[in-house]
Amino acid sequence: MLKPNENMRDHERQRRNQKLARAASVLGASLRDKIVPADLAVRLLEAVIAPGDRVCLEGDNQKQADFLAQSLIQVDPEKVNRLHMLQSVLALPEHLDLYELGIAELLDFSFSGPQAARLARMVGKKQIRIGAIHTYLELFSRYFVDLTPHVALVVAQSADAQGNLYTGPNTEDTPAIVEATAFKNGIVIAQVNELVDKVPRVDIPGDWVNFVIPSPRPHVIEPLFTRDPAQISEIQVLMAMMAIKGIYAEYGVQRLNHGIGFDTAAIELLLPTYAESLGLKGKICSHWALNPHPTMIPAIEAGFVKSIHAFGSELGMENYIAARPDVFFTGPDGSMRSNRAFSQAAGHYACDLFIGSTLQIDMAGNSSTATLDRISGFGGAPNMGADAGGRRHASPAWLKAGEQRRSQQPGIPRGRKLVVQMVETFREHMQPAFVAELDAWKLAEFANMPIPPVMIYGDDVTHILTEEGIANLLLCANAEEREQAIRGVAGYTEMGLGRDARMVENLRDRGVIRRAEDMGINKRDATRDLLAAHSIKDLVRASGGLYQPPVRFRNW
Amino acid sequence: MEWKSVVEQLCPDGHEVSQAGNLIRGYGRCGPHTVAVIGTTNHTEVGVELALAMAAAVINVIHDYPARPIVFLVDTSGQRLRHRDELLGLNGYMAHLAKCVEMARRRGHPIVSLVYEQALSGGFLANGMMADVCAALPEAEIRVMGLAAMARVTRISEERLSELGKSSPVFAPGAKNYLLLGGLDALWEGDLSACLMDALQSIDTTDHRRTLGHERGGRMLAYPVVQRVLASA
Amino acid sequence: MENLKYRFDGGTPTRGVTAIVGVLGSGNLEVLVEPVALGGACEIEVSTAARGFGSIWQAVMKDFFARHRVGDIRVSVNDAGATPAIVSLRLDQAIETYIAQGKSKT
Amino acid sequence: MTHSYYESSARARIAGLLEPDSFHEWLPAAERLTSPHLATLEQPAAFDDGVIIGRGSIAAKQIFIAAQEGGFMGGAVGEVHGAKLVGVLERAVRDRPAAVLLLLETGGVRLQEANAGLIAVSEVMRAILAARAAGVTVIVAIGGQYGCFGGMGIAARCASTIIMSEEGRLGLSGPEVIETARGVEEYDARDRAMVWRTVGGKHRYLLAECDVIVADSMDEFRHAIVAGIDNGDDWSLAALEREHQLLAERVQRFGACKDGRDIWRELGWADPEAIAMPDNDEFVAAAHGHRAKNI
Repeated sequence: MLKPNENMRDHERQRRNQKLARAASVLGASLRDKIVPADLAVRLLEAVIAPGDRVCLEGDNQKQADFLAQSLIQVDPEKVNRLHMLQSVLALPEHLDLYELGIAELLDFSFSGPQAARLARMVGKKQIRIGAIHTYLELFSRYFVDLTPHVALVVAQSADAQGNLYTGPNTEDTPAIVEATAFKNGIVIAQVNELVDKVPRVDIPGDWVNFVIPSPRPHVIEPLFTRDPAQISEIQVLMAMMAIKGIYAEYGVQRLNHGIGFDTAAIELLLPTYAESLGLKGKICSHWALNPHPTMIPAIEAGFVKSIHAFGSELGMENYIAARPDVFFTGPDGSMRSNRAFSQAAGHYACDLFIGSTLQIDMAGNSSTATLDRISGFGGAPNMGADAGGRRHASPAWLKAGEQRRSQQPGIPRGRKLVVQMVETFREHMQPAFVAELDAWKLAEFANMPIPPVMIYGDDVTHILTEEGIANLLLCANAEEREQAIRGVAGYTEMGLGRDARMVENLRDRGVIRRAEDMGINKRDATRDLLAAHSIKDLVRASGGLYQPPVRFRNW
Repeated sequence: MEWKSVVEQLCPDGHEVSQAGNLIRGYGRCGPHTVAVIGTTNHTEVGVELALAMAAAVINVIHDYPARPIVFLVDTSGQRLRHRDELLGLNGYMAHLAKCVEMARRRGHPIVSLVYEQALSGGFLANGMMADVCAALPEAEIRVMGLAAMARVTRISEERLSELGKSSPVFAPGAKNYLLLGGLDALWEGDLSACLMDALQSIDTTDHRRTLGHERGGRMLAYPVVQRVLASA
Repeated sequence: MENLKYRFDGGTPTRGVTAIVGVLGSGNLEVLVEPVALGGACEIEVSTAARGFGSIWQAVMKDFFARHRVGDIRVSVNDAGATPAIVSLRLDQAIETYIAQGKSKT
Repeated sequence: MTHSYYESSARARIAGLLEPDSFHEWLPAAERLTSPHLATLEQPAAFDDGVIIGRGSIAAKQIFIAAQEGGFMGGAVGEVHGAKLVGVLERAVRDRPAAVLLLLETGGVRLQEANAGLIAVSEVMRAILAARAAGVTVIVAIGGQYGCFGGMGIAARCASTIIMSEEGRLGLSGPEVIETARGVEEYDARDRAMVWRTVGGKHRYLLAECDVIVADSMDEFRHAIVAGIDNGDDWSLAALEREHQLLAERVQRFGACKDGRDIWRELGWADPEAIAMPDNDEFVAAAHGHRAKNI
């Protein structure tokens, strides 16, 4: 006689076994070991996905399980419907076609970059229901709590007949997804670019994988982190100088994460020149949680960098990474092993500083990339750009920031992560970066969100850096000072023009606001000549010819 | 108009002009003059082969017929828009043709061109626009690019461009506008051979187009600007 | 297109040689500085592709004059949507070039 | 100040190439010779209409110079812009400088001044040839971001000598124009590597469409310009006939090639892929004997 709880346990397992039996009968002799021919992909999906299933479709801001996405939209909505989709990133049109076709109805996700506008339109027309918008770490975490996938559709570079997967340098989200699915009665299907006798290394063990489909085309992958040095402006050089001298050197920042914009690319390219000239080599920027930005090559070659752990890889950087196993995490095959979940955790807990750009900052220091007509989500920035309340180990930068905080708000000694927002006061087309109210409020109202989608909360931000200077919010005694400190670097935006000039001068006297000249930086020195590379080609040369940029970035 | 009928009207005293592909080549007699005829037809695009063939024709005239006038008959939809022609350096072939025309001029060949059908930008620069006298039939179409394409590139609406075209010859296509701007010496109507003989009487080997544009009120700055450069310290 | 004019009185007459700085390209501007007897005033003319930013230009120019307090000069600006940061940078470069050229010529 | 030619403005190029303080500008910005047609279209008009002209000295030789500013409307030629170029060239016929130096960076005809722009480009072509016929050496340098295209690509090839950097591009129809007209299968303008294999400095040098290739630095350009002045010009029927022969051979030899790499292979490069990366000196050395003949 079975006990009731054992009955429940068996239910899930039986359900999976029924699905696998259905798949076996549909595929018949076409199934060899775990290999399913591409032309049977749709039938396989119909066999293993039941109405209402939670389906995780892999895809992030770089690699995409695009063939499986294209197959999923071809299933018969009579058989497969009401799906609850789990996705790190909505990147492909198919990801939203699912809802128009009546295949899926509910979505939990993290980031939607390229589909943000269409997603907003579909939410407006009630064609799609959003469960929640997460950070990457939150979404991965929920896979292990209440959003465990019934079926995971993942992507890898190659596989063998036993289903061992090789992801190459773009391992990214795959381990987190597969682990949650495979160990909780789920089914894992992988699309691969090629079948091999023996994978170069096992990134996902074969007994965690149920089916492998050789894709007719290599999966889509985006070079998201390549910034052409030719496009860095002299204003960005000036801001980078302030970041290095006014923050990195000031706190002795050794462990950090950078955003992906041109502002931070400028910092990377100033390390072997400007930072070196200040004698900072070895004193700052040794350890990174970072994608392999091509603009890091000169700093790596100059001996600035001791280690980089990456969320994902970057197209064209493969050979360079393989040649620098002293810096990057690489496998026995020579290629990098990335892991988004671990790198996000590293960025949150092991880094002393996050610096990145944003679209809008309000007078409390809250920042958001939300605009009215786009639901773009969060990605990883909120976890990078947040003080890690659970952190206990100390470092000089962390302690100094904590000390500065306690100078204004006494409390028990503890440290503080440095969270820096780096923005020009106006973006292109004269869009102000400083606003009275974030567009996030209106978006929340429009999309019926419980709270406005704030990327980084004001109380997590320690510094705001603009071309006008640095506001150190740690040193502000109260909300009023904080607001004036922000206005004091908000330039000619309406918020900046509305400053209390006397109070701003007082804050400057106290070092809460620092201008370039206060840091001993001559604005005339802020020229592109300071950049360690002026073009993509310079980066290739710095890499000794190992970096092979995608054709769209080349001019030779 | 068909090139044959144009040639017959230009050279009523007989001609030996033939077509090979889209190239027209030969000579004709017009009153006291024997003129070399070189041209294109079928609104052809000018690619490397055609530019080279026209250049060969010019060099041939220079060699074999000293001082013989050259008449270019222009009908082209522009330079050939092919990757392959760009790969081979189409601009170099066009420039070569222009150099041959200039060499002919310097060696005493009067150069006349007649746009009898269509003339577009790149295809026109290297021959027709190199002439001492550049003329067009009144119905000929001359332009840089179509109004729609121009609207797209300049981000100015087509309506606004055609509106502007009414008050200024700069914006809109058309032979009349090129006349006003000095880009054409004359529109030829009626007795074409008389027009040609007239042109051959009044050859001026200096580039007088900015003067014409100024006199005709279509291009008021080119002339004075050049004068000011010449007069600067 | 929008044309804006500003005049600041009470500057120090500043000798120099006509200077031009910058390029009228997207997100950029060109600044021309010329010596003109204006009784110590500084006159500024702006021609900009972006409409509706008069108050920002006013503030940028006021700060520019406060920084340099130059008189007897005319500043002419052609703008293609530059941000205030770029505008301020170019204005400073233009004045510095104007003064430096004046010194090298005397 | 940057030493990169590519990154410099037109004014910075003049300052970087000529002897210090030797440049005397004609019709400078203060003259406000702006385009009336842009004013009609309510578009901002540069004080110098995007081209700077004047005289100066280089290696103790008096030359005339014109520099197009690619940042302003892509260096496109309008009525005033073109007339300034023509003025320099005609003045050279009268005053006989050691050379006229044209620093070209242009997309060709300024479409906002369509008809006037086309005639202006034609006038520049004729003025270049008239100057050469009168014995004035005309040197063209191409190494800016916007390349040298359209009718000005033809005008450039009317000069005595062309100096390019690898970053420079020279052609007639730009990639976007061909892609728009014929589709992405004909010419993928986003494939920048392919674009450079078609119109970039190294390909143009191997094809002998430019005479000299230099690294992207003011010093290198200056040295090549001085050498160009010393070499002078050969405006003769014989030279023209040699050019004709070489151009005819080019069509025969490479007419069926689909890609720059096919041409390079035909020129004897064992590994055409290896052409992109070497620096300029290495490339020029390797190109010896593997380059189309120059007149």
